[in-house]
Amino acid sequence: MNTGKNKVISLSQAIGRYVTKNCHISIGGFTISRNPMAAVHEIIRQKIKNLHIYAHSNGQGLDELIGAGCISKAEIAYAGNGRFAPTCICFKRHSIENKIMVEDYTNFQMALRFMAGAMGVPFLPTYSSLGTDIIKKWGFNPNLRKKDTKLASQKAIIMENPFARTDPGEKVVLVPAINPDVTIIHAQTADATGTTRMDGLTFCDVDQAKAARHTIVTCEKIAAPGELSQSPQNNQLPSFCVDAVVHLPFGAYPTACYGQYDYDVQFFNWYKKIAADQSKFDSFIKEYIMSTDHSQFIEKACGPGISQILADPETGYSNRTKKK
Amino acid sequence: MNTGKNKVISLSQAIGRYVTKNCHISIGGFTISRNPMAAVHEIIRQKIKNLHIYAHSNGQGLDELIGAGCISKAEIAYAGNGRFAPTCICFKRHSIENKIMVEDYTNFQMALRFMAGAMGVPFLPTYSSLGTDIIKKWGFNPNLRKKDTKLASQKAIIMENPFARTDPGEKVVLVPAINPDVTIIHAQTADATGTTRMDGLTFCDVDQAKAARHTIVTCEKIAAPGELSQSPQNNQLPSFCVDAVVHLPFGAYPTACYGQYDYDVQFFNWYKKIAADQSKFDSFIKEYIMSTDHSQFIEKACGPGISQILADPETGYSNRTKKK
Amino acid sequence: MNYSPREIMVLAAARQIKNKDIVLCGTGLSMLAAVAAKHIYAPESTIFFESGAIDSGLAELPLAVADSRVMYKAANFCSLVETFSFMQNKKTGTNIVGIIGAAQIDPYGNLNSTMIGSYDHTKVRFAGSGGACDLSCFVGSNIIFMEVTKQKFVKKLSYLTSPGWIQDDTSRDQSKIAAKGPSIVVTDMGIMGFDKKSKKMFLKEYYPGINPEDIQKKVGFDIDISRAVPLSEPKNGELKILREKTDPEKLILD
Amino acid sequence: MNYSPREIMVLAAARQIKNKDIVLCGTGLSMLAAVAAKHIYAPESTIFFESGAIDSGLAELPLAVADSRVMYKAANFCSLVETFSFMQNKKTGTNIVGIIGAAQIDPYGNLNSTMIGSYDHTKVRFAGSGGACDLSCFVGSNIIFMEVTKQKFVKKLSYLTSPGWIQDDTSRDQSKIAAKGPSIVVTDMGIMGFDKKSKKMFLKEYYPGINPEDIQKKVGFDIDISRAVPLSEPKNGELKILREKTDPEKLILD
Repeated sequence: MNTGKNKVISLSQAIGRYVTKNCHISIGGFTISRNPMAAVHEIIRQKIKNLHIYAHSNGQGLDELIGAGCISKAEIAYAGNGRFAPTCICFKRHSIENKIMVEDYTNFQMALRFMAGAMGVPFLPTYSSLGTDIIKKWGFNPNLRKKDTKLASQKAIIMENPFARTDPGEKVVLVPAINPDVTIIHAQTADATGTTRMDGLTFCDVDQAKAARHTIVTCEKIAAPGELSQSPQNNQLPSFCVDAVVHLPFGAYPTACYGQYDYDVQFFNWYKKIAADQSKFDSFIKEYIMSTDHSQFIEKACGPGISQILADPETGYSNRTKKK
Repeated sequence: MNTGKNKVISLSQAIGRYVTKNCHISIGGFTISRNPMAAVHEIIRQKIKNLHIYAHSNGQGLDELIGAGCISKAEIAYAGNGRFAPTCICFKRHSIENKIMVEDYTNFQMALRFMAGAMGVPFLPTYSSLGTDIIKKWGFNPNLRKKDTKLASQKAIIMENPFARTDPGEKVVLVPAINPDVTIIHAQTADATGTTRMDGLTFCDVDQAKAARHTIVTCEKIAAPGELSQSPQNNQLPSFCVDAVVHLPFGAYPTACYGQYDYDVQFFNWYKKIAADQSKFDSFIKEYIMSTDHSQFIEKACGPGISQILADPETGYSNRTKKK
Repeated sequence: MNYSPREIMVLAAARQIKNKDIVLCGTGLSMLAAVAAKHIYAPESTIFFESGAIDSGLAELPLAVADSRVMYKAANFCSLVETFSFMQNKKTGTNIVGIIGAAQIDPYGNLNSTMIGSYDHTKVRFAGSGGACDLSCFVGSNIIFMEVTKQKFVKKLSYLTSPGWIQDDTSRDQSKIAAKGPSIVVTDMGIMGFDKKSKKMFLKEYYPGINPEDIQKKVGFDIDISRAVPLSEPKNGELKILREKTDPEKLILD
Repeated sequence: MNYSPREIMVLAAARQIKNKDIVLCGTGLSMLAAVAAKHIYAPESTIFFESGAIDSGLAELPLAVADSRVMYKAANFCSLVETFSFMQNKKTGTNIVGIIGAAQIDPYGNLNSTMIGSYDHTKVRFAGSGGACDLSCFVGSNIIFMEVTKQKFVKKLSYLTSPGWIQDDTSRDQSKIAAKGPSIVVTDMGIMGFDKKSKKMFLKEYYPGINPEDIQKKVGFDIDISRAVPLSEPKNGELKILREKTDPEKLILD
């Protein structure tokens, strides 16, 4: 935990300091919205491998990390990108080719697991997944779980509700807490102390940040000291939950950042073809990521198209219908 | 659950319809802040008795309901009113005189119990209260809990963490869910459909409302249709969580309503003396509550003093220092 | 007025929605059905996106549940835990209706949206449960929304992601799943229900111009078509609203 | 410069706070201590009210933790669950220091803020745990803040609301309480610590003009005063800031 009052550092410093080989990580966002893509690209750039990722529905960030060979294990609920990829493309190929190990949960269960981590408890209960293969089939077998003490000792546990007035009581499923080594989220605004404000839906980002041992916030804008205290109800993370703040305009590109810019439809349509072929994907990584920094990447991948995706201040997205 | 689109009714209708004898209730707010006092007074006015109340730290609302003899059982974490009453005064006397049964929990535990109710699970885990009398001493004994099936079957249960890698594992405390028959909260704003916005701290109000079978929202202001959709991030309750909306300016008086008015120091200083003597308290109830409606109560209890407690729009409270 | 299989499918699902319903939907056709219901049959129903937006303005069609378009003029934003808690909570859960798709369905309405093969030797991989399993466990009478093909309607699933009626009328009880199983499968050829006793899928209604026996041929298990009745054509007014109000840019209907 | 017992007590507690600390405090003297610490000793410490406000502007002194005065210009608002989760969560919990009062304390620093008598025949009733038990379970090295009287410092509690060291150096472990016990008791006469081995309270420091034996006389159990050293007088600068910046209206100090 960084308790200093100026946490602003560069992207390469933040990733280099907190994301190391074999780390367990989680990233914020949901499918094509507010993934911390610049940070994802920096992980790829720094060639950090053998990462374990926890995700509910991280589309694009998850897929690029997998495609670039950074991920060895994934605990997920959903790997899709809406209309652009019913199933994330690299994820699909790497699953079939056994290049990643996958453990499946439901969206609620992953959300509860992050919340358990945030709350500091070892598990939370739910009725979800009783009678399904999500309970029965384990991606990480008991032996692996025994050896690797960073994994939860069991995928999930069915127990009887001890408060039930019937015997036998109803059953509940306990899902184990997640405490990632690092969580990276992309927010619209943060200040130098780490106080963070997201606009629009926050998904699971708040619990993911609280659950992690270290949290990196990349943001569109750094607020002046005290500025965020004008409306505390809109700030989701207190300073003491955040270890590093990185100023990164367009840090979620090509995914959307509500109120700032939209997802880039052209990029996603292009990515679909690239991702379907590993050699094309490798060239993409080499040319677009490894030989650029963040602003060069934006320039190369979007260029003047950036004006097309800027958000309309009224709606928070780039108005398709107005542009016709 | 009321799924209609116009839920605005009168205070007496709302209380008469949802709060009945023997009901299990909870009220929003915290000590001297945003208690639904007008609704509390209406419960007293309608002479609804033998209520079971769940509270974390409801100061004034709890104390008046107890003083007026409406409560038979209370599950609480804290009954105090800050500087005005380290221990709530009627609560103290009625406890000693065995007029109410009390079950003690911690603040976190009561908050978790409401959250469990909101989440639809039978319990939530915590490490709080291990080794204390909060676990060992039960206000409602096992026999009573067996007979009265509206009570939780046990006060709390200690279990071993089934995910622990040591044997025996660490212990956790499971606290049982609360699903009140009715929760009443006071908000700054709601619209006719029930969408509700609280300004300032929300305490446990959101979970209390979600956990209840019926929720009544009293509010300072009714918003126009669609108005609250201008900033969804500031709305805490969706319409389908709310059964009745009651328009009640000064509905939290004498407690504070952030951004609208402050708590009334003069009232609280006076109440301290009144509440210390049951016969004086009985006269207060008769004169100030039973023979008034809400606006007459405000007029009688505060009168022109109301201008003194109106909130400064900048700070959200009535500036003491400026008034000197 | 001509109409496409997608259009009649969307309208058939939309007709299932009632005014009191809170409709949990994904994007694509299932969202169109929810939006069409609001415009045509159930103006007081509430659309709730799994990503956490309630009663969104929907000035433009979103292309993913987390699209910024679901955030504009919503009534509420919820975290993921809050969203699914509304389903698990019985007070609100009883009014929620999910519209869910999947990669595969079996005769009891169980769904696979995870994978084909064995779990440690994946042959085909799909996106995973997302919220489908949660919805199927918490909410009674969901609407399942799928196109009829032999690959999709199968005798046995490789992976049971979301429970339907499992294997008979008592198995949800035995698995201690509180909510009821699915009520209906809306397809591009007709509507299937589940037999009250056996909980097996049967053909309830088929669209105009469709031969029930053709449905049987495209379903990979025996399906009772003896009780099936024809569904009438969509009305011009319904089609007009669907086309003009729910997807004027033809992003999904085409 | 003259000073009152309350003033030296507040300053003694304030001195315990370090820059990295997140101070969980109630209202009254414990809040003054937290505010004084920020003004004098630990400008980078963070004040966190149990009601959910973090780093409040505190333009005026609040009279209760839920006072609107804690909401003005706060950095964050938390729900109660979020607030206490920050304590239970080890990442944030290790930097939290609670300042807690109680109705009674025993030699091991266990606290009673619930009642006197037997639990079904209450003789005296207090407000209850509030967050004190939670803080005592989750957070190591809390500061306990109490005036010395025979009624308050007792051999045995009627009700153990908040665990101190329970009854020896192993009992927190045996009860599986992860965090350490309390570090210090700040009173109006001096500061008590807990013996490393026995975990019994001993007098560590006494204020100028106080006789350690007078403290023993006012404490309802044997307390080791042999190790006690005198504390120096508060500096004029400290008193000046305390009076002018933390409670200029003398709402609490008087």
